[in-house]
Amino acid sequence: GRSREDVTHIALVSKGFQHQFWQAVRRGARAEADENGVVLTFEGPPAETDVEAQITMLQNAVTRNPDALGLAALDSRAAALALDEAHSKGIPVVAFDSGVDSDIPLATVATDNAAAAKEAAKHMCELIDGTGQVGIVAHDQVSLSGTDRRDGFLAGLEEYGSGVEALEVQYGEGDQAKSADIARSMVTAHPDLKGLFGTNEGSAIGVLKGVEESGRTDLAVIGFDSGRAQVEAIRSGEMAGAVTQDPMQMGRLTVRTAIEALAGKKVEKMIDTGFLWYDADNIDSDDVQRAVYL
Amino acid sequence: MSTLAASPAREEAGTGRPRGPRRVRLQQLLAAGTLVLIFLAFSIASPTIFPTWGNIVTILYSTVVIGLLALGATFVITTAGIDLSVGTGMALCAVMSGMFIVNWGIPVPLGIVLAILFGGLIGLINGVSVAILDLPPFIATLAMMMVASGLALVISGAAPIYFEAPSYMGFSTGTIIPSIPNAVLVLALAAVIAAVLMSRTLLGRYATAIGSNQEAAELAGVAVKKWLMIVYIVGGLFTGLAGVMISARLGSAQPATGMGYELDAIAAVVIGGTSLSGGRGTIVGTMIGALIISVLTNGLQILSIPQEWQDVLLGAVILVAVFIDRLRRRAERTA
Amino acid sequence: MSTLAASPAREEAGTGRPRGPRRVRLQQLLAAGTLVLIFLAFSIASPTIFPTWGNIVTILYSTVVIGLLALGATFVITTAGIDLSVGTGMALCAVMSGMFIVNWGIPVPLGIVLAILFGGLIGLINGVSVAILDLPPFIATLAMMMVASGLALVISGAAPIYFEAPSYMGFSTGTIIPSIPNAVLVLALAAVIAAVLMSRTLLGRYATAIGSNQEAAELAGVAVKKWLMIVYIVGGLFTGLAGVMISARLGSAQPATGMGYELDAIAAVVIGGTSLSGGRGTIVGTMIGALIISVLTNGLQILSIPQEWQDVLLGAVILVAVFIDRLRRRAERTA
Amino acid sequence: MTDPQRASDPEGELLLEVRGAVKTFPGVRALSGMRLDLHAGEVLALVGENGAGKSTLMKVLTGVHRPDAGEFRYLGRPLRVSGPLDAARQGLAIIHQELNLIPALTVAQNIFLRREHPAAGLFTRPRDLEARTRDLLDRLGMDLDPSARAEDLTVAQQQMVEIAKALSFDARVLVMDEPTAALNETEAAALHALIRDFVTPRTGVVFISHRMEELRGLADRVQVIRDGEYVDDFPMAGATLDEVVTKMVGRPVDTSGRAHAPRDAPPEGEDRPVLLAVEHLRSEPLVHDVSFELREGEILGFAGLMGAGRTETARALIGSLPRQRGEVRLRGRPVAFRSPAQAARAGIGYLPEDRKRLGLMLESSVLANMELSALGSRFQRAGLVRRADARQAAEEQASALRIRTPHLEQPIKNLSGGNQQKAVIGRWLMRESDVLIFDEPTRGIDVGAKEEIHSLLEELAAQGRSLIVISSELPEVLRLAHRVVVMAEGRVTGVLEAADADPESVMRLAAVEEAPAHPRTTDPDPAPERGRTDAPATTEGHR
Ligand SMILES: Nc1ncnc2c1ncn2[C@@H]1O[C@H](COP(=O)(O)OP(=O)(O)OP(=O)(O)O)[C@@H](O)[C@H]1O
Ligand SMILES: Nc1ncnc2c1ncn2[C@@H]1O[C@H](COP(=O)(O)OP(=O)(O)OP(=O)(O)O)[C@@H](O)[C@H]1O
Ligand SMILES: [Mg+2]
Ligand SMILES: [Mg+2]
Repeated sequence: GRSREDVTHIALVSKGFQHQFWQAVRRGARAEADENGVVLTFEGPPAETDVEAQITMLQNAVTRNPDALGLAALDSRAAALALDEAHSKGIPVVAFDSGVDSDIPLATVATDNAAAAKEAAKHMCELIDGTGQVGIVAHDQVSLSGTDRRDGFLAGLEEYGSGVEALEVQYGEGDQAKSADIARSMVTAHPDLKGLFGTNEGSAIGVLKGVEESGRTDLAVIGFDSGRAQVEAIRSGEMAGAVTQDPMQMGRLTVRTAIEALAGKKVEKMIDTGFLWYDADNIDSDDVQRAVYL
Repeated sequence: MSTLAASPAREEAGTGRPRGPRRVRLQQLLAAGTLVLIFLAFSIASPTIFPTWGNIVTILYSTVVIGLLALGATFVITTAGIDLSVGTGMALCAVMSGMFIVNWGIPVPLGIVLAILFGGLIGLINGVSVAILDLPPFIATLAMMMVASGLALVISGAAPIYFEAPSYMGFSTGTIIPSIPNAVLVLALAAVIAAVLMSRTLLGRYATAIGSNQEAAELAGVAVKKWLMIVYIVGGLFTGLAGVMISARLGSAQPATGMGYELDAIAAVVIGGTSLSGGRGTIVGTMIGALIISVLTNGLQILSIPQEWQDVLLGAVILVAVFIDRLRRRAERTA
Repeated sequence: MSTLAASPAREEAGTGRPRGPRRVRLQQLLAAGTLVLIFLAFSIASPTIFPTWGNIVTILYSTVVIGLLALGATFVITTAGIDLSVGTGMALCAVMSGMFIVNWGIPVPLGIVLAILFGGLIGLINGVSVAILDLPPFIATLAMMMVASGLALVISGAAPIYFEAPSYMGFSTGTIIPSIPNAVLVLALAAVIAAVLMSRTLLGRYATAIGSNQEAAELAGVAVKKWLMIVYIVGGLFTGLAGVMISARLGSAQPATGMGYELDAIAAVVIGGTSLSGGRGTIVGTMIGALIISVLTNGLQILSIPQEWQDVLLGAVILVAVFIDRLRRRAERTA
Repeated sequence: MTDPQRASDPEGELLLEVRGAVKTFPGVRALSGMRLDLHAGEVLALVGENGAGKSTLMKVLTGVHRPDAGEFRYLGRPLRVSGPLDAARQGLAIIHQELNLIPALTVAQNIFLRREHPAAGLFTRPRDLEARTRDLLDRLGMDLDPSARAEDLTVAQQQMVEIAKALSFDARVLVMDEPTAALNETEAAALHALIRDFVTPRTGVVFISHRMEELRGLADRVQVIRDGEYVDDFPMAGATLDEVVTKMVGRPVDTSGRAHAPRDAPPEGEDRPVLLAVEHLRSEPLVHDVSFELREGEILGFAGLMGAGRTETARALIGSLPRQRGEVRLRGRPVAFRSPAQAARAGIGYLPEDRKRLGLMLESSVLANMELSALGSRFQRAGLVRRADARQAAEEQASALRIRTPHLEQPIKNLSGGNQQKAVIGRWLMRESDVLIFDEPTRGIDVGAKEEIHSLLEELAAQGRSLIVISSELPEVLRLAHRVVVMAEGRVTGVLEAADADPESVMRLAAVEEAPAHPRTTDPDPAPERGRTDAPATTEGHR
């Protein structure tokens, strides 16, 4: 391909591609890359369950001999081989989104999904003052982001809402229409449902639609991630609030860390991009505005 | 009908004439029977919630998109073809609808029409691949499936397109008839049109003929290429409409959705009794098939069955449904 | 019969003699040509990286799973059937392998065998649905696809099962022959076995007969039901092996993977020149088809084409590849 | 008899004995109390109208269908067969009316399907199979290639493979269901020779055919059945054609049509305007250079040996086969059809020769099959199908052609071969067209019906329609045609006015490099016997 000598190439292999969260990561990374005149490639499997697809992408990325590599591993174990190869080729590796249990990555730019979801649970319990049924529409049943957020939220309910009963968790593949149908069914099936939680943007919007269509206005709806629809829903009060991570920041920091590593600078082992709760009150604050993507 | 009278078949001949049409009606009645059965089962399992009007509307509403895709697929499958591009094609049409209405500011009604026509364009390309280039429908539409999902991302910049005009959302969520979302009316109307096309027009006849023996149809003077193209275009138009309906429901065009919808649509068609080997298509059946799927999905969710078991049960029930359908047909053949 | 000898039609048949076999060989040669063409194109586009041995191994490695699934699918498709359950079925077999080896502590070799046999069991159920219950393969295996994906989650508790024994991973990543992963050898071996089964055994011949004209086969005394079952079982065994290989590669059984693999596998088979309408199956072609897909995927990623464009190009190239294949075959027919 | 040393021997061992056979299908009573005797050493001709139950009887005998009732004895013992293969293994081999080869398999693989002698019960042994096939084919004097795929063979060759397969079992009884329907005179003659070789004092043959001429040369005894019931059986020797046909149809039928061919009054051809002119048509591989003219109200016959390219000529003409060269003028205007649809719109219809493969939509109803061609032109308004009209017209056509079916919704696959053929003919008669090309229009059609169709074709011509009749049955061509185009090897070798057309002249033109094959076709009294004796005569030439 291109002349490789002069330009620096950084390859990011992400957990996903099409979902808005990953697009936001991509935007942040691209911005940082452009500012530093770095050539960036960003790839991710169609679904967060396509572990093999990701390994193949990772393998191909390594084969391209980038100057640095960023990886959001769907499964650390599966990535091990390719990581070893990258290591032996002397390609610095930065892990992002979630840790890779391996000592090859120089740094990990991540956020704690479980803690974020727990935060959401805390607000949920406040909203429904600690009692009643809560439904969860998760985006994935197996992948880390899916399970961490689900379990974090459940743990949160345990902790903050003694009287809260969580319904059987349902999964909508992050597909808005499917999630909407699920939410509708939940609302119908449980007349005295108090609140609903969607574990990523697609699920959250789906829940929102489902509730809207079911005509209920008294439900506490909490989302995850951002995106225009959620932000607007929060402004209009249809959605009580949501936790968002800072995907663009995550992208930026991943690239920045890689560049620093290439420059031989000392990099922190653990960089937490954090998360924050936002609702109608704080939505216009700067740090929220910086965090949310539209 | 002198010989008919004279033939050894005389005994039957009398009852014979009206039998054909009636047989078909009977069969669809029975297919509906399977649906009713499932419905009753859930009603017993959850008497207070499942059979309520509200939930029935939920079910109908959740049938719209798959239903529309299945309607289009019925024509294609009747010609012994298949269209795997309906899922991502739908997403692409939704995105185009967004481009037309949001980005280019084309008035909503026109934008909708254009989006539907764009679906027809996708169908046209499929039609050319199949009819002119003589490619196997499976592979031709599989390729289109990939191309469409890619283009949806490219055109939308991999970001959802949000619709502003309430009238657009109203096209799906509004209620011209109280308590019945327009989307359901759209589906009903589309089904009626499809039924007429299938059973009352040349399109349906020729699609069936092509499906049961393409060479024979050709030699009998049917313009096979032309009609194959038309069939795929019609399929594409339904895809386009589905794209409009789903984006109208969500208030945004989601470039990344659609994958997997094609299998549900085809499943609906087959459960409805249309044969994948062609020559036999029923619109009523397709609608019943689509309803069977969404009733099952909804019912299992209402009973809050764990997700993983839902898939298992869904699969099992579909098997049983189709098996019963088979038994019934065999019974008819030997009755 | 001297008249037959004298008639031009006879001459036609005369040339027919070497034609059958030779035609197939020629075609595969040319199909391989398409592959070589694509390979060369990428080699020119990326001379320093793409054609390196390392990358070629990468390509072969990434072909293993789809290749194995495609091999099994070839038999099913040759009978004019289809198997949509290979993707999630593979995941289920991977999970079972994990259950056997990790949870129940069955020794690795035995565990692997059991996992493969479990694939056979899945195939058996498909076979029963298709051969005995006489259900359309598409719907029968679609149902199985759902059931399998559900069961994989149920059995694994919706969590990956991690393998400890290095010997298990070694089954895929090890290198008995230096710098060639065992997985690739496994695929090669499987391909050889499949080729023998297809062209040198009754299985292949009867599968072809059934796919070519099931009624005639039945009249000729072929035990259609029995052989259909065997075909689906064989397909299932390959699915099981694929499940073992993918979990060995990943070091874990991922219960939620697999969806979508079936389409890639079928695409590989069809690109290879096996007809979805049955009666015509080529193992060599299938392997070439699988390679075409993985070379394309790899090449596009090596050239770091933006991902949204990769789908578009992949779809387009597949169309072209199949189209060329068509042209060639038509050319042969009239030559 | 053509073969004096083999006298018919009704006293030979009783091979087959059927009494009171009953078989009913939904809506149809195919067999009611049928009986049949077959003695060793004889060829029994089984004749009856289309739908009389001939094929059903044979299918019941060979285990394709289960009989509802009846006593079946084979070699004196009660007959028990689980299916065709089992029957064949017991020495009861059948060649079905519809070819049942597997297109994708080779000749060898087809013949020995299920008898592969696999190694270790699984592995095929191609070389061994080839060898066995060669032996068989040599023994039968068939010049076929063991490793040619069935789909690459012509109908006639496919027929030969079926026969080879049947004979490959050491059969005591050989049943042939209209084996000559797809053959022309020469091939039929060759087949007759095979049968004669097959028949010994321990074997017998049941031969089903609608070609009465060939029976005289071949059969020792005729059994007539009607409406699934036994009518009569008698030695072939004394019987006259009219007797047989009258018994078949159950009413006197005038078969004089075939008695005095060629037709005495060929319409004064010259001054009739030329409707369709074809010049130097070329469509590889089978059509090299074909030119002819079709006049208004004329029946133009096409004669030729198998693979002469008549079918391909027709199909190139209507645009269903690619044509490399040549001009076609319709009413003087040049036309180049790229599809049969265009030809149909221009008023040219084509009835294919291969009913099952190219004619029928087997799964569909009789109605759907009949209305298809006329839908677009007659039975639609603004794309909407006028179903009542279509059904009405179809029913009229069906009764006009005396199609035997309980009702028009019956799946056409359930009709007898002949009735299927009538339905496909009806398809084109329902549509207005000036030029009709009939390829083997009476293939597998009973004498009565054949008679009807012949007069029907003449009627059409009289109404001013122009017909092309491709037929491998010389008598048919000679009877119908005003002029006969003779083809060989994809070329027109001659055009004969009806007056000058007789078997000898046609055969001479048809069998180019095959001259020695027909020295003795000059037979004693041409006029009345020509049609009948033609087949055996050519055979004599061969032996
Ligand atoms: N599978 C079937 N289902 C229903 N009816 C059938 C079936 N097979 C045959 N028939 C009916 O049984 C009757 C006898 O059919 P059969 O094929 O035996 O006639 P045939 O004497 O062979 O006629 P032909 O000379 O045209 O071949 C016909 O009326 C036909 O429609
Ligand atoms: N079922 C078939 N499959 C393939 N080819 C066929 C078939 N039927 C007819 N043909 C074509 O027609 C030619 C002869 O067909 P057939 O056996 O009917 O003899 P024919 O009709 O007398 O020949 P022709 O019509 O070409 O003079 C064959 O050489 C073949 O090319
Ligand atoms: Mg018959
Ligand atoms: Mg012909």
